[in-house]
This record gives sequence, C-alpha cells and structure tokens, in this order.
Amino acid sequence: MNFSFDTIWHNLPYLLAAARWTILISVSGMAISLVWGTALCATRLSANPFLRGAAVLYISFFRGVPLLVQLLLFYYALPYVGLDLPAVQAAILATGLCSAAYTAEILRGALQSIPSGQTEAAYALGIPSFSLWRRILVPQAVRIGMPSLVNELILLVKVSSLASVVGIGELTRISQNITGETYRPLEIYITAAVIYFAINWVLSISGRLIEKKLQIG
Amino acid sequence: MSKEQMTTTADDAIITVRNLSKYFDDFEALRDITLDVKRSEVLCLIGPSGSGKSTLLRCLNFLEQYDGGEVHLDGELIGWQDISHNPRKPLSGEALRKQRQHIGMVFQHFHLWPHMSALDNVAEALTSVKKLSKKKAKEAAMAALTKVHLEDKAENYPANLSGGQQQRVAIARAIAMEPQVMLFDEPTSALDPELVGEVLSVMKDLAAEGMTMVVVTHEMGFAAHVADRVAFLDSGRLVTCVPPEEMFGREPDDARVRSFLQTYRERNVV
Amino acid sequence: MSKEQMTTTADDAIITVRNLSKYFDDFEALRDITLDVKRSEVLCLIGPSGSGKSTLLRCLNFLEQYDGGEVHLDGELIGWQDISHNPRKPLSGEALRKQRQHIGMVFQHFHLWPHMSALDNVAEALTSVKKLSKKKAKEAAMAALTKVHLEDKAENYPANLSGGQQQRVAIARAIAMEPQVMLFDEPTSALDPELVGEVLSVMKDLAAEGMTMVVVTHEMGFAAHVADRVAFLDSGRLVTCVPPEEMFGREPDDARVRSFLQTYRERNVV
Amino acid sequence: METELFVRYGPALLYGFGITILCWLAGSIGGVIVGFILACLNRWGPHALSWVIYVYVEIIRGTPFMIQLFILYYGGPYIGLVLSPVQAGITSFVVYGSPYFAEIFRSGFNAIPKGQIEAARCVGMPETRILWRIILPQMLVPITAPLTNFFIILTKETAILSVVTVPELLFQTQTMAAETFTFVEPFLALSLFYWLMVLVTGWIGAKVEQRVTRHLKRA
Amino acid sequence: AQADLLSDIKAKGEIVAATEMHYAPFDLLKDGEYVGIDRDLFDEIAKDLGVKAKYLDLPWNSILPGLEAGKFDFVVAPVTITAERMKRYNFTLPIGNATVALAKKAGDTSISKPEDISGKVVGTQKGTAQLEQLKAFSESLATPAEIREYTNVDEALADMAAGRISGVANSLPLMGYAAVQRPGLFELVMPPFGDPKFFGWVATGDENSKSLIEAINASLLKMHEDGRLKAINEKWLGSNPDLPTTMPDVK
Ligand SMILES: Nc1ncnc2c1ncn2[C@@H]1O[C@H](COP(=O)(O)OP(=O)(O)OP(=O)(O)O)[C@@H](O)[C@H]1O
Ligand SMILES: Nc1ncnc2c1ncn2[C@@H]1O[C@H](COP(=O)(O)OP(=O)(O)OP(=O)(O)O)[C@@H](O)[C@H]1O
Ligand SMILES: [Mg+2]
Ligand SMILES: [Mg+2]
Repeated sequence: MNFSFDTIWHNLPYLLAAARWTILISVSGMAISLVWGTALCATRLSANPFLRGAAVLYISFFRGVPLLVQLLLFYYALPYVGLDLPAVQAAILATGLCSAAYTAEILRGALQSIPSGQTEAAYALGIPSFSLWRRILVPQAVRIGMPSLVNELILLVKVSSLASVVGIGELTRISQNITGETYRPLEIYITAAVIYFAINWVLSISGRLIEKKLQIG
Repeated sequence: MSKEQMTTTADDAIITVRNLSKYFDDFEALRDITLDVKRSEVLCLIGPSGSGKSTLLRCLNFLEQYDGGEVHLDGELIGWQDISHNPRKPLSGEALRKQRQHIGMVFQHFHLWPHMSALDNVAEALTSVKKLSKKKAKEAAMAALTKVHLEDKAENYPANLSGGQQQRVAIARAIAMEPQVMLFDEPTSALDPELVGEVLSVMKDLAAEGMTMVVVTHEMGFAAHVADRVAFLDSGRLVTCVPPEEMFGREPDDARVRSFLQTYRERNVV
Repeated sequence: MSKEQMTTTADDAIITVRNLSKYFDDFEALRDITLDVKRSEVLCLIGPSGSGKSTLLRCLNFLEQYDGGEVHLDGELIGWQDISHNPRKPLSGEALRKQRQHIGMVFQHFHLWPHMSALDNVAEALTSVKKLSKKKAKEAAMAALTKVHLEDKAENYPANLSGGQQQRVAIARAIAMEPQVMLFDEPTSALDPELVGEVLSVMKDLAAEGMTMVVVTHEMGFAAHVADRVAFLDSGRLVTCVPPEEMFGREPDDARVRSFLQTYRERNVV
Repeated sequence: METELFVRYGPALLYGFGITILCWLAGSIGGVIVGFILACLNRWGPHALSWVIYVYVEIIRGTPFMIQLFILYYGGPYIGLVLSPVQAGITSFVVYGSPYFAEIFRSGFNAIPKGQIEAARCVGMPETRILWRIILPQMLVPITAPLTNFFIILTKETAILSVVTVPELLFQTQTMAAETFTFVEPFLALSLFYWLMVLVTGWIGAKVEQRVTRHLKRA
Repeated sequence: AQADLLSDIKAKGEIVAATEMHYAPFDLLKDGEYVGIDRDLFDEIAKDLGVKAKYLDLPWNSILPGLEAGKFDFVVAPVTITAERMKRYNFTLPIGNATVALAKKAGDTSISKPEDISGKVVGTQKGTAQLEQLKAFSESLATPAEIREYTNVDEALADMAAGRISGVANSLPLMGYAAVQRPGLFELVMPPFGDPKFFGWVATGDENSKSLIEAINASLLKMHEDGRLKAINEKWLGSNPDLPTTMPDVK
C-alpha cells in the first residue's frame, strides 16, 4: 500500500473546516444535554406520578428511537406541523434532546448511591429543593457519574455525524466526500479519526480534572 | 423569640404529641406516645438501644411519616395535610420545608455533606435558607464552629475530621440556624468528657435564650445536668417522663427503669 | 491461643510501637508514640477529640500508612516491607491480608456493608476467610449476634437498624473472627448504659480467653472497669500510660489529664 | 404505507434482525468482560499498565466506530489480518465497547465508601472476594443505569456494521429502501426493531436495578 | 404548495438542488468545492431558467424524504431510470450513461473481459439498478460470480484494494473515473455489459413539478444541439456517451 501523506496534507484544511460544524453541534448539544438532562432526572424522581410518568415516557422514546430517525423527524416531519427548523438548529436540538435522556439516567444512577441521610439533613435544615439539587446532590452525582457522563458526551460528538442527513457537512460527511474523490479512504479516515480524538481528548481531560476537583477526602 | 415574649407562654406546650404510633412494615417502632414539650424546655429521651428514640425524634420533624396520632408544633399539625382524611396525605415539599425551618436536628450519624468543607457545611443553609450574603454566612458559620472549638478545622472536609470533630460540625450546622426547637440525637456520643461539658454549656446557653430542645442521650450524667424532664422509652412505649431528680435521684418506681440505670450507677462510681 | 500457652509469655508484649509518627499533609497527627501492649492485656486509649486515638488504632493494622517509627505484632513489622529502605515500600496486598487476619477492628463509624443483612455482615468473613461452610458460618454468626442481643434483627439491613444495633453488628462481626488482637474504636458510643454493661462483660470474657484488646473510649467508667492500663493521648502525643486506679483513683499528676477528667467527675456525681 | 412491502421484505428484515442481535450480544458482552478486566487492571494492576490502559481507553473511545471498523476491515489485509465481515464486526464491537465499559466500571469503583473496603480488609478478606462481594453488588447501584444506556447505544451502533457488508438490520432496510424507493416503511421497520431491543434492555436494566437497590428501600 | 413549482422557483430566483457529493465524476467535492458533470450541466440549466442554483449535499437515504418534505426543489443526483421508480417520481431526460461496467485491480491478468468474473467475487453498491444488471449477467455465465453488496462504491473499491474481491461493477462513468484517478490501483474492463441504462434527474411525482421537468428537458435538448453537453462530458469522461434525446423505453 502506498500511504499518501500528500492527500492528507492537501485535504486537511477542508477536514478542519468541517470539524467546526462537528464542534458547534456537539458543544451546543452538550449544553442542552446537561441542563435538560438534569431537569429530566429531577422530574423522573419527582413525587408527582404524572411528571414522573412523563419523564419515563420521554426517556424511553428518546432512547428507543434511533437518533437518525429522530433527526429526520425533526427536520422533515416538523414542517408538516408548521415548525420549519433550519438544519443546524434541528441537528443541535435532536442530538441534545436525545442525549439528555441518557444523561438523566446516568445522573439518576449516581444519585441513588448518595446516602439518603444527606438529603434528610438538608430537609431538616429547610433547604429549598433547588439548592438541595444544585449544591448537594448534583455535585456529588457528577463526581460519581463523571466517567459515564464523559462517555455520553464523547458519544454525542461522534453522533453529531448524523447531522449530515440534514445536509450539514460535518467531519464524517466531508471525509466520506473526499474519499469519494480521492479514492484514498484509509488516509482520510485516519486523519478524521485523529481530529475526533483531539476533540474528545479535551473532553476527557476536562472530565478527569473536574472529577479530581470534586474528589473528597 | 425573646425571653420576655416567652414568659407569658412559658408553660404552654410548643410540641404536643398525641397517640403517636409508627410501624416499619410489621414492626411496631412507636406505640401510642403522648407527650408535651414546653417552650424553652430541655427534654431528654433515654432508653435502651432500639427502643424508638431516634424514630420518635424523626417523627417530630416528619422525616418519618408517622402512621397514627398527631404531632403539633405551635398548634400546627406536622407533616400531614389533614388527619381526618384516610389514607393520610403528606404536605407538599414546600409546606414541609416551611415547618422544618423552625426545627433543627443533629443526626445520630451526623449526615455531613462530604463534598463540602466543615465551614461550607455550616454556611450552606445560612445562604440558601436564611438568605445571608456569602460573606455574612461564612462569618456566622465561623462563629458557630468557634463555639464548638473547630475554628482551625474549618477548611477540612468531613473525611479528614475525627469522629468527634464531625459531630461538632453537625452541632454547629444545626445551631447556626437558630431554630425554635432543636432535636439532638445523641449529640455527644463521639465526644470526650471535656467536650461533653462544653456542649452541655452551649446547650444551657441556648436554653437560656429560649430554645426548646429534645435530646436523645445515653449519657445519664448529661441528662441529669441538662434536662428539665427526662422521658424513658422502652420497646416503643413511653414508660415515664419526670424531672431528672426523680429519675436519677432516688430509686425509680418502674422496675424497667431501675434495671436500666443500675449498671450505669455501678460503673460510674469511680 | 489457650490460656495455658499464654501464661508462659504473658508478660511480653504482643504489640510494640516505637517512635510512631504520622502526618496528614502538614498536620502532625501522631508524634513519637512509644507503647507496648502485652498479651491478653486490655489497653484503653483516652484523650480529647482529635488527639489521634483513631489514627493510632488505624496505624496498628496499617489502615494508615505511618510515616515514622515502627509497629510490630508478635515481632513482625506491620505494613512496611523494610524500614531501612527509604522511601518505605508497603507490603503486597496478600501479605498485608495475612497480617490483618490476626487483628480485628471495630470502627468508629461501624462501616457495615449496607447491601448485606446483619447476619450476612457477620457471616461473610467466616465463609471467605475462615472457610466455614455456609451453614456453619450462619450458625456462628447467629451466635455472635446473640451475644450482643440482636438475634431478632439478624435479617435487617443496616439501614433498618438503630444506631446502637448497627454498632453491635459491627462488634459481632469483629469478634466472630476470633482474632488475636482486637482494636475497638469507641465500641460503646451508640449504646445505652445497660448494653455498655453487656459489651463490657463480653470484652471481659474475651480478655479471659486471652485476647489482647486496644479500646478507644470516651466512657471513663468503662475504661476504669475494663482496662488493665489506660493511655492518655493529647495532640498526637502519648501523655501517660498507667493502670486505671492511677488514672482515675487519685488526682492525676499531669495537669492536662486532671482538667480532662474534671468535667466528667462533676457531671457523674449523680 | 404499503403493508405488502413488509410481507415481501419480512424474511430479509427478520434475518437482518437476527444478525444484528448476534453481533450486538456477542460484541457487548465481550465488551463488558474486556472493560471489566481493564478497569480491574487499572485499579489493582501495576502502575505502568494503567498508563497503557489510559492510552487505549482514550484512543478507542475518542475515535468513531465507523472509522475503526473501516481500518480494521479494509486496512487489516495489508498487515495480513483478513477477517470475515461478521468476525470483523464482532471484534471491533468488543474493542470499541470495552473502554466505555471500563470507564463506567471505574466510576463504580469510585462510588464505594473507603470505609467499607477497609472493614473488609480488616477481617482479612482477599481482594478478589472484596471485589466480588462488597464492591460489585454496591457499585451496580450507580452504574446499572449507565450500563443500560450503553447497551442501548450499542444496539444502534450495530447499524454501522453495514459498512463492511454485515447483512444486519440497517443493511436489509437500506436494500428495501433502495429497491422500492420508499423511505417511511423501511425506517418504520428499523425503528420498530430497535425499539423492541431497547425495550427489552431497559426492562432488564430496571429489574437489575430493583434487585441491587433492595437494601436502600426503607420500610 | 398548490402553485406551480417552476413559477415558484422563478419567483424566488433560486433553485435548490440536492445531491450526494460522493459520486464521481457526476458529483464530487474537490478541495472543498462541489464539482462534476451534474454541477456543470445544472449550472447551464439554471442559467437557461434564469435562476441561481444552490446545491445541497445530503446522504442518499435522506434525499428522497427531503424532496417530499419540500426542503429543496430538485434532485441533481444521477438516478438510474427504471420503470418502478418512474411510478413515484418525475424523471428528466437522460444525463448520463448508467450501463454496468467492471473495474479490476490494476495488473490482474486473470480478467480481461467481463465474462472472466465467472466464479470470482465481485462487489457492487446495493439497491442499485446496476446490481440487478450484474445479477442477470452473472446468471448467464457458466459459473455465476459471487456478488457482494456494499453500502457505497468506495467500500467496494477499498475491499478490492484489500484483496477480498476481484472486481467492482458499477455504472460505466463511475468505474472509468476511478480507474483514471488511481491508475496504479484500478483498471477498467471493457466493454460494458447488460442492458443499456441511463441516469436521469428527479423531481417529485406530482403535477406541480411537471412544468419544471419540461423546462429542464427543453434546456437539455438545447445543450445537445449547441454542443455544451458534449463538451462537459468530454471534459470529465474524455469521451461522449451518446445520450438519447427522448425518454428511453423502460419496462
Ligand atoms: N427503616 C427501618 N425499618 C425497619 N425497622 C427499623 C427501621 N428503622 C428502625 N427500625 C427499628 O425500629 C426500632 C427503633 O429504632 P430507633 O432507631 O428509633 O432506636 P433508638 O432508640 O434510636 O436506638 P439507638 O439508641 O440504638 O439509636 C429498632 O428496633 C430498629 O431496628
Ligand atoms: N485524613 C485526614 N486528613 C487530615 N487530617 C486528618 C485526617 N484524619 C484525621 N485528621 C486529623 O487528625 C487528628 C486526629 O484524628 P483522629 O481521628 O485520630 O482523632 P481522635 O482522637 O480519634 O478523635 P475523636 O475522639 O474525635 O474520634 C484530628 O485533628 C483530625 O482533624
Ligand atoms: Mg438512635
Ligand atoms: Mg476517633
């Protein structure tokens, strides 16, 4: 095999430009995933059976239906009900809302391993439930769940490649296109993998730093 | 509440417990407890391990949903919306929170928040409940920690504190909130005799300021010194509730109480 | 080990601590402790909160890696491979495990396994370490629980036990293993006076069978009754180590010890 | 919607579903096992090894499955590694899943209070036994949900196997779509099958969770 | 959407056309820019229509849903004209030759004509009309070839490079272009085989798009006459595929 570094060098700028879409979609998606996921988790654990049921339903829908189909729904079906989202917004929303379902479950798992006495102590002091979540439960759930959360965020970065179905030229799509022109898939894909790795590594390192910071004792 | 206001109502009960009962599945943890706690009184609860002392305390601020009877604080029913309704429905979280603000609690197992320093453990409720500024809250928290001689451990996380230090943080956390009623669950179990003395004097000060206290304790000496009345629980029933002189001063009437106190007396004639 | 064997060596030390020191970062938790514990002796450790009692206990079975000095059990260096080597290297997990098998411990915070019933908490090590059959292990565990009056709570999970009951499970778990040396960290902190008496008698039995015990306690009455010698720690230093009569019987020499015991005496003249 | 399509493509879809399940089960169970071993080696193994594991985890986790699979299947023959599509699919699935699982297990290890492990060491329990009896049952409390999550995610990653001509579910529905020029029906079928897998996985997860949180339910 | 598509487009002054920029030499992304036969042809057509052309890159599986959801007006991807497809969509006149041809690994002496695939493993893209043609051709051989289906031609080519298969069959222009791009790696096997097939472009199947199709067809015929079509094809293929000027007869 003659491995062509020229091909890589020549196409690198286009791959990097495409990576900007990947980053835009995944970072915005992450914000939605984390915020909405936390709220969803709280709803899932609420005392109100209707709220709880709604959260369960939400989670089972968004985990159950392939993201590809969700994206197509967001982009191609919503116009039929009068909601015509631009492609980028649709992609961000779909990835974020879908990932939130997973985030919510990760947090719920972690919350269960926080001893109930800590919540009781907060109750006894009359601490409002928002503060209870923000100051006591979430920081600890994040510490316990951090590796799984980073897993989820990394998956989100990769899954942003599905945004190509609504016409966004993100990293995976562009590497496929370039492959179609150069007939050098290995070179291009390895380069794309390195770019993905760089993005994800930043995530992973931040995760470990936060984990360390939240480490107790 | 100031001492003056209080004198007018000094004798009426702030907490009334009527026919309280509590089951854990089939196990009857409390049976038909009836008890009044007067304003600014210090009531000690003693009794054998597993007799229901912690459970009773936890019913008073509705951390346990009691099954039968009623608990009133200042005339207000604690926890349930309406007891005539069957099955009973608990109050909403927000309403409960309002009620609990007036009732402080120190837990038997402390339940400190492990991800916060000692200082933050104390300051947390001051900012989020009392709405003090961060700075004010830290100052007040430091003052509370100083009361229990922990000023130099303020920045330690709970895991890096000794057992007694953890217990003192828990005490500081509760008293910093200055509630009307304090519930202490064995607040001196991990403390050395000297500190027990200190905590005792802190509690005496609080009592003088008009705070009502219910204290579960295994330290008879402590009970004898701090209590206005001592209640004895056994197998979930209230056996007796009398002033300490009566409980410890002479041979108690009740055989159960007598045998309970016996080993203690023997051991402590040092 | 039977009583007979023991008599021949009754006077030599089973645990020797030499110049032990331990830092937490910059904080000096133990400084230059030198101490012997004799075979089948009961040594009580007393001292103010935060003085290093738990830390000392934890060094004895290498749960804390001590920084300076040495601890020997039966002549064998505990924890480190070789102290001449610098920096020191800890033993392998397996070697440590061998050493620890002979040393039982009851923790200040119990550290029960929350996912196992009381019975399983006690039986676990009997099957996995002592290699008893499941049935035999359950029987032995039940016997240990019966000793601490918990036979009817054997199936409860720790979360469904009262504080004192949890502590008793922890005691049962440790004594069921019949180690040579037992380390108790405030084993009666959550117990009522009656049970303290019971635990005291259990410990006396163990002592009679030749077990060596180091007991951290805040209950001076307990120390006075059970100890062969009482050691007083303050700010990480060993102030004195004398028989209980000397510690409690007359006015102690050391000013620190005197003030420490004072509040206790006052309070317990009931 | 043309139900007649489902009759025509039913057998092919079912066959694809079978292949999907095969790859998914083999790959994810393999991934769990490898991930667990990695997490254990990382915690108890020699220090140098934990660096190797760190690098492995970061690289595999950080790069897309499609590319890994592509490199393994189409690049493998250049170094003499010729795998059949299904072999390549399962192998890469195990490799791809393992670092995620390893990280989930690592988070589980961290969630166990130190005191409980100390207590176990004090009674002289061997480390393997501690892992099995003290750590594992309790770490399942925080990690059952993330594990379930990842099993669910893997159900859908099987779709990528179509890139190397594994005749799995997506492969079949794409054939259906391309041959009939329909798209609603194939996607509906696809979603339905995945949903079925997710439903069962979620149900098993919930059961396991119920079992492992038994001790937390207060009477 | 009641109105006529063509007049809508003219009103907007812009036609949005989608394709998969992954089908050289018809559609490809070169140095970040969309180029290819389709691009050149359609630019001319847009000029004739008097509108600006805007191109979208979509994966194949979302092009048809997008067309029906009205996310864009037209599909400029080359779609093989078949009877079944004509039932659902409106096709333009042929814009490319879709007859099957074979590519082999460069220097593979065991294959010199299409019939030599007999008994060998051949790859192609699945769900294509070319697959059907290949199947029929293979059946006609003494020992049929083993046919492996890939989601993309790229993967089939990659697998041939990796040595798992001996030939890749796809439309003639595609195979020819691959051979030109990687001369040391791929080689075209002449002649093409199977029934002659053609690529067309696609609009929705309803009445709205009829006028658009007609306008485009008119423009295509004009390009046939004035030589633009020939020039574009020669630029990309090096030869003129000789496209019919009427709708081919499909069963
Ligand atoms: N969640 C529970 N489920 C079942 N039984 C429980 C539960 N909590 C407590 N119990 C039982 O209820 C009884 C009373 O418990 P409680 O904690 O009130 O005792 P206590 O008087 O505080 O004892 P101690 O002095 O040991 O703390 C005990 O026998 C205990 O086993
Ligand atoms: N992990 C740690 N990091 C930092 N400081 C620590 C740590 N553990 C203990 N300390 C400090 O070391 C000192 C001794 O602690 P230790 O737990 O031995 O006290 P103790 O004598 O057992 O007290 P108590 O009677 O309150 O249990 C305390 O001042 C404590 O704050
Ligand atoms: Mg209690
Ligand atoms: Mg201690």
